[in-house]
Amino acid sequence: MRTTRKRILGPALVAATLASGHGVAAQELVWARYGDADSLDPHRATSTLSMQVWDQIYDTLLAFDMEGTPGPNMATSWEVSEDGLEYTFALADGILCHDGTPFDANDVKFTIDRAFGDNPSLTRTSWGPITGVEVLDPLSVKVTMSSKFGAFLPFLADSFSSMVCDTNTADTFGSSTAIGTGPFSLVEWVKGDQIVLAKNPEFTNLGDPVDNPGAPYIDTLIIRTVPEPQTRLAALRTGEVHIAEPPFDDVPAIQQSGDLDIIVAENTGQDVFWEFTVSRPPFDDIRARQAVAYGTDPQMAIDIIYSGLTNREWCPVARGVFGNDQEFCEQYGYPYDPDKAMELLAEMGYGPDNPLETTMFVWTGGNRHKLAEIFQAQLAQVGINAAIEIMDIGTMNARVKEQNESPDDPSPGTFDMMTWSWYDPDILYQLWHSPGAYSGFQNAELDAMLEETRTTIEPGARLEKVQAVIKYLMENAVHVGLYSPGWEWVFAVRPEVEGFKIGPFLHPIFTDVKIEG
Amino acid sequence: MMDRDTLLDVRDMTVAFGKGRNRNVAVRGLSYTLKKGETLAIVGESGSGKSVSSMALLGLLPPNSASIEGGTATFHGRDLLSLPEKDQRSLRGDRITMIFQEPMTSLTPVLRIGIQLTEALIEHKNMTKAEAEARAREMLVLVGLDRPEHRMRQFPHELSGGMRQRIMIAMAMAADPEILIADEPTTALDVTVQAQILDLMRTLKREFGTSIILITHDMGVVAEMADRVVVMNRGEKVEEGPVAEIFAAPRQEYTKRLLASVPRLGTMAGTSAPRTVVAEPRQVGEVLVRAEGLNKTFAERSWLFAPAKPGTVAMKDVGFDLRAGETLALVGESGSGKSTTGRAVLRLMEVDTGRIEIKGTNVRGLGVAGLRRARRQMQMIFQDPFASLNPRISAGGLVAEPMVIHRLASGRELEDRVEELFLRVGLERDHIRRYPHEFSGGQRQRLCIARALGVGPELIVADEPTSALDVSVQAQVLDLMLELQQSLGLAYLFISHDMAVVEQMAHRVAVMRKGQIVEIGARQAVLNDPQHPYTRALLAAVPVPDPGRVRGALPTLDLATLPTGPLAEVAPGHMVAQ
Amino acid sequence: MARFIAQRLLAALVTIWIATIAVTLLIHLVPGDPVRIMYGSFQTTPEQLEEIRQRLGLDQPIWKQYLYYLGRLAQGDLGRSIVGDQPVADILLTRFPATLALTLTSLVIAVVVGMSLGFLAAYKRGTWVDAGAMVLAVIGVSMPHFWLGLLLLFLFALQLGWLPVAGGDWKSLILPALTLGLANAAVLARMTRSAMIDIFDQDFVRTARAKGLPRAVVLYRHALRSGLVPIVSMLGLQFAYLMGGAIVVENVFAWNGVGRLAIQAVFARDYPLIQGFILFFATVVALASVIVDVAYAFLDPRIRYS
Amino acid sequence: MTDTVTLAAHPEDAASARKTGFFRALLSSPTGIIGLAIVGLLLIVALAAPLLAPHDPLRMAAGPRLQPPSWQHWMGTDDFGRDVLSRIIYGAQLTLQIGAIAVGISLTSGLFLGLVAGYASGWAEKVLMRLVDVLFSFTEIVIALACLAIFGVGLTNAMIAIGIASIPFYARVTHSVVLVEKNKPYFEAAVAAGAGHGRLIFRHLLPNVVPTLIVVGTLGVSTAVLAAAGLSFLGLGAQPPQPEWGFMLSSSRDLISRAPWMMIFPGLAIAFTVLGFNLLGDGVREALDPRQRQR
Repeated sequence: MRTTRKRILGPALVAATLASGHGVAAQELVWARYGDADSLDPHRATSTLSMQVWDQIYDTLLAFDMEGTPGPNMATSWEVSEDGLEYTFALADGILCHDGTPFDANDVKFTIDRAFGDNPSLTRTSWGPITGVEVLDPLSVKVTMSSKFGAFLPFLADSFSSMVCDTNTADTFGSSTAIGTGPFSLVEWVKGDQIVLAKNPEFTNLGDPVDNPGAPYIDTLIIRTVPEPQTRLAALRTGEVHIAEPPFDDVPAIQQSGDLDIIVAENTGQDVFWEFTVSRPPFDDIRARQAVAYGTDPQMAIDIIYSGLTNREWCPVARGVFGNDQEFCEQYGYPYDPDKAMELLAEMGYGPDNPLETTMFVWTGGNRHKLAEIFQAQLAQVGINAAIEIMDIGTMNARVKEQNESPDDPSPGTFDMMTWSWYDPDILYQLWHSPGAYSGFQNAELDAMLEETRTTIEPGARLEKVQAVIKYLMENAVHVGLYSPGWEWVFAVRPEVEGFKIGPFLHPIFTDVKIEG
Repeated sequence: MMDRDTLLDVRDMTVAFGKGRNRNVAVRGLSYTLKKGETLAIVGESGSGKSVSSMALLGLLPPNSASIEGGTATFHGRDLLSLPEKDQRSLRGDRITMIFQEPMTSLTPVLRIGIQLTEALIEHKNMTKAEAEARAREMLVLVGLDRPEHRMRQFPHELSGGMRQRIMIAMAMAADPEILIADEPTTALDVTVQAQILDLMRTLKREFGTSIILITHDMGVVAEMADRVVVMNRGEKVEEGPVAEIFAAPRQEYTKRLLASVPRLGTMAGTSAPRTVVAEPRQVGEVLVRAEGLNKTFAERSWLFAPAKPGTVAMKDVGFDLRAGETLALVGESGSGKSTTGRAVLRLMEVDTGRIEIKGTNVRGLGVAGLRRARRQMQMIFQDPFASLNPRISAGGLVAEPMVIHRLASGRELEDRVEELFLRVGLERDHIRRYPHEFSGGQRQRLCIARALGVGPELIVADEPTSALDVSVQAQVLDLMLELQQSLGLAYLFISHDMAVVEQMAHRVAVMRKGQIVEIGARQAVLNDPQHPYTRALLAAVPVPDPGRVRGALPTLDLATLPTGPLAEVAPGHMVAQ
Repeated sequence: MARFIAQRLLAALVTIWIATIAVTLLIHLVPGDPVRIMYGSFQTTPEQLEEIRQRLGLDQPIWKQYLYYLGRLAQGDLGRSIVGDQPVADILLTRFPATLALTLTSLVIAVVVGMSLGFLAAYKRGTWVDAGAMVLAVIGVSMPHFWLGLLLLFLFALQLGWLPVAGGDWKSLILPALTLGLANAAVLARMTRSAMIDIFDQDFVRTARAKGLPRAVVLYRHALRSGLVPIVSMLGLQFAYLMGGAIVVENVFAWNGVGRLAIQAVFARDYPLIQGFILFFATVVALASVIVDVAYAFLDPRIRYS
Repeated sequence: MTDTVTLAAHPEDAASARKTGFFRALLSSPTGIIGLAIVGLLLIVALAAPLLAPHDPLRMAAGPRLQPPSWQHWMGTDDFGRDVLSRIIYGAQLTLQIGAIAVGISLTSGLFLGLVAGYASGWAEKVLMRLVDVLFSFTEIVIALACLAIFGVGLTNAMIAIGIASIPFYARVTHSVVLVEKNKPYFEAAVAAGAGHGRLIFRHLLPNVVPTLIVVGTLGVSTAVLAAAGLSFLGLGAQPPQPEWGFMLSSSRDLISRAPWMMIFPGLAIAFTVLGFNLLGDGVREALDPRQRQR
């Protein structure tokens, strides 16, 4: 398959290319993805597609190393008060925003205040119980909490906490303007089509786990939307695109031929799991939940659909996240056992003539609907008739919550293949502590256990608390791990591209990238 | 052998539609000749093949369905029927031209008159645009249109039917053709316009010396126009001869019957009553219908930002009486308001003001139930008998329906009544189960009459009941209507544009013009001694099927002095607008 | 004529006005609390939901909401999308040129192919040319857009590699435009044939033939020019169908227009975007029909000179 | 989406068709015969699906995955190893269901609206038809999208949405036929005979409107099938594992170069079905109105 295509460059892009190229052949890297970012405003979106763009435009106070431990970045050091309620950060000197203004404590305050402002910020609760931000001097800032929050520091290394410069006051912020301190600055965003980024010559790498200490080597980064996997592959082969997610079915062939490099991200923090409407039958009964868990075989499903590019995940938190321990989790897990599933269903009065009727929610993309079809067929064999409803992730979140909040609905309760990506076991608190992200399973006992995972800061002690929660969730079949990682984690890269790296929690890093030849 | 004077010699022409099993011969072995300067009329009833034969001459038959199966048509030594399309085309519109029945649809709506008048001249006569336009203007004046410059720039929809037919004639005559084929050129026109157009054709024929093939069903037009006549029936020539001979001494049975059924204005001038068809006709009785001061204006749909336009006046202070057993004929040209009046009497349409009494009851004041009861006494028959019969109901069902609606009979009794009615109007018992499409035109109108009779009405409004029928059928239906009136004492409000028919049917006549009754009175008085100029013009325009009659000059209507005021009595019972 | 245009414009305005009402009602027809459905994803607190409810005016009586909506509309504000929180009007306007390019190219293909085929069939009525053209047309009418698209994609992009699979430049416009254009050409061919057969049966065509005019003059000056009147009047509707068809075709070819946006919005239950799309679509279609009506009026002297 | 060639059947000719036998007229035209044959075949396939299908349409690994057409699997297997032929056979059931439900909804509602508007006349008619016109100009797919945005996605909802979306079309057709019939003299003749509302509507108007609507409804099935397949293709209609043809097409997209048979056969099935109903509709129209035959 050959495709030839020339793009007409937008004037802005031409200008940017000329300015940075100085007559030398400007290096342009094209990265194709199946979808576009929702917003360039880090408080207005939660999708991985958006996050990966923020990573390029903005920088964070802290940064993860390859193991996922937060370390200094734009904040060179920090102090935590005795009671754990006050954090004071010292900022690196000389950082410039893309518009040339210096980055200082006011920008930090601006960012955090904005996350807590009037407009619905999608990240507000993730910041923790922040009560105030105080600018002590241009290079130091103090954040005050109402209670202890163990996940605050990792959060500051995640792109959800991207630092937004305080000059971003225009209406167009997030759609056609975005000023940060990251390695690339925004040139143009043609929505649904492409985002054009130019290298930030002033960039200094303070904490990212790459070798290049300064500005990126490439001049332009184009992040293009190409929804069809086959098209992305075709474009990769012709060289129009340098990096893209390949069709899963074609990965073995690509690996065999070796004409493209396949990079599989690790430590993505992504977790795909079963979750149930526990407020009404049938999943108010633990046996029904366990039947689903015993009745499905994730290993077989991911082997067929993802050709071994992902792993069976036993834990409710993903590999690479604090508290993940496959052995520990497996002892409370649910291996594929259709007989056991049928037994449990029989106890509940279901049988071949009286199958359990329910609906499985799945979110679009990443071949998850195919996975769901396999699960659906497996469940049908044990006597569970699960209709599939495919929907957008935002819709699914809302629908799951709605389901949990309608205990009187006469239709059978649903279950869903839920997905979350988080860098800390604090996700369990957010999901299952009352009121909970989905108003799902919750009780006082679990609440108390979750409370302790937040307030216990010392790692050894915290691990104990976290694993106690994991055991509880698994024994009650509330949060049943399926596989990890789960979306946008496979990259096919053209051979001439060097230095492409994916940091922990799926942060692609382009500062080290060079295009050979 | 061809006569020196013979311009066109048609021999054994056979035209068929369709092929194989569906083959349907429209013209069978037709032969005739056309001499220089003569007018040959081809007459016949619908389906006689008269139009098809002349279309075949010009190669205008629908190419995929019709085919000329045999015969020749020799014109200047060449056979028109076998001429290649290209040569045929060069004759068409130049040496042989044609005008059609429907002036309203025969001009291309999107092109200006000027283009349509000149294009044939430019094509055939090698004229320049300017020459052709000059010629066209000249022709427009010749056919009696004013402001030729302006007309050239107009579009067809801006002209009336009569004007369009003049344009068509101008178009046909501009090339100074040897033969003009006129296919029912005046059928769609009002009688006064018809008279003018016929006049025009006679004048032009004299001036240009053109031979005319006139295709018509109207014996009156034949008598006025033709030198010779070819009578056709069912695709074949029945008889041919000079016009005087055909009218005076028809040889064939068919021709005789045809001529016998043509109503002739003036034949009843001597009697006051309609033709008597029963031994003891019922006499005219008490006043049944009284209409007073009926007014109706059809509003133009007004548009939001534009001032409302004055509407079309359909009835202006219309009033009359109709007695039991009497026929009042409403005559007038299209748009005169005669149909509106008929429908208003039955309250099929609401009038703006006025009073309609039937046997003393004010019909306008009746509620829904009262109106339905009242409709037992008054029934209507329509112009198009086919369209007025619901195609999905059997003949029996249709005749029974009014009786069912008014709960007059049911079950066995109903069936008997239906059968009785079928026989009464001259239909047969086994027609009851059939559907409307299985009947002929005349039978359908009988069916309509039977349907109306079922409820025992006292009044029947008959709106042009025979104008869609061939003359021979028309005569039968009129006979039936007369017979029913004279034996049952029905009152007829008889709406017609045909003065000759009216003369046969009516006791009294009301002449309508632009929504107004301009003259009303006893039939003899109005027809024999018309007082209103419009009535006179109307009567003078009627073509008379008598080739011997010398037509006088057409009276011109002076619209400025035309009396349009209220009616005044000029003689007992004879009222005329002042 | 001016009155005619004013009349058509007013009709278009009525359409748009009714669309605004329909669009305001839409969100209230959705079972459940609209705000919760729209913003009920993770990390939105009940207070935030209340804020949004107030911001969107959803706590007001419905007639007030409608007036509020109209007020914002007058300022060109169609609200903000839920996904990405961006102005709906901006999103639609950036995406619309792609859809317009697709629709207009398809229209040209449909008109050229469809009208020639229909005209030819009508002219050669009853012959094998007619039969062949109509068999083609009925097959064309029966082919699902998206399948035709996939077939073209498979053949020209994947097997032969002549054309790109997707993208934003003119070459990648060919396949989607061909898909949409051919499918509608079939419909147009049938309509044109039927309209032209009516015209060929008209008395004035017989008049023109009786005048001995060359066949070409009869066909083009008399028949086709008159036939264009009813055909053009059908083009307005055709444009609407093309716009509708574009929704599907854009998704087949990942063409970055409003149609693909609309489907994404339905999946994401992005109601402000869905509302904006419907209103926008109705407006475009209504304005297109005004343009078509004016063209129609120019062709038909009965309207032009009244 | 919809073919707007002359739809009005002419009752007088319809009646003549009755004389010669409607079915004889239908069977005398090639369109009618082919249409009837396709639709008949479809009905048989749908009804006898359990007997005809060689495999369980939902059973995964009925054969190897992505196997090209072979003697075991005439139309190959899909990416779950399901037998494509069996899925297509069962899909016929869904397709006919879609046609029946969608057309049922739009036909009854459209008939009612059009009849009421056409019979009532006056301002009620104006308002009603203006509204119908406006909805009509929204186009069916947008109305269907709006409905789905309200009800949520799914095949049943898609059928209902398509049904609702087509109501304006059916209402318009009914209205225009009613207007034509109402202005025919037979209607006035019935009024003159004293017929009441019920008789006028049900005995006179309805029988003369129905033939046209039979034609429109038959053609409408093809429109509905296309629309539903389109929505399923977009993921808004059928959900897995329903063997709906449009949905099968959409799941073939990622595999179009590796398994083109997954794309070709469902598409053929849709085109064939739609063709069948189109031809049947044309045939019925011709049979009801012989004048159309020359067209």
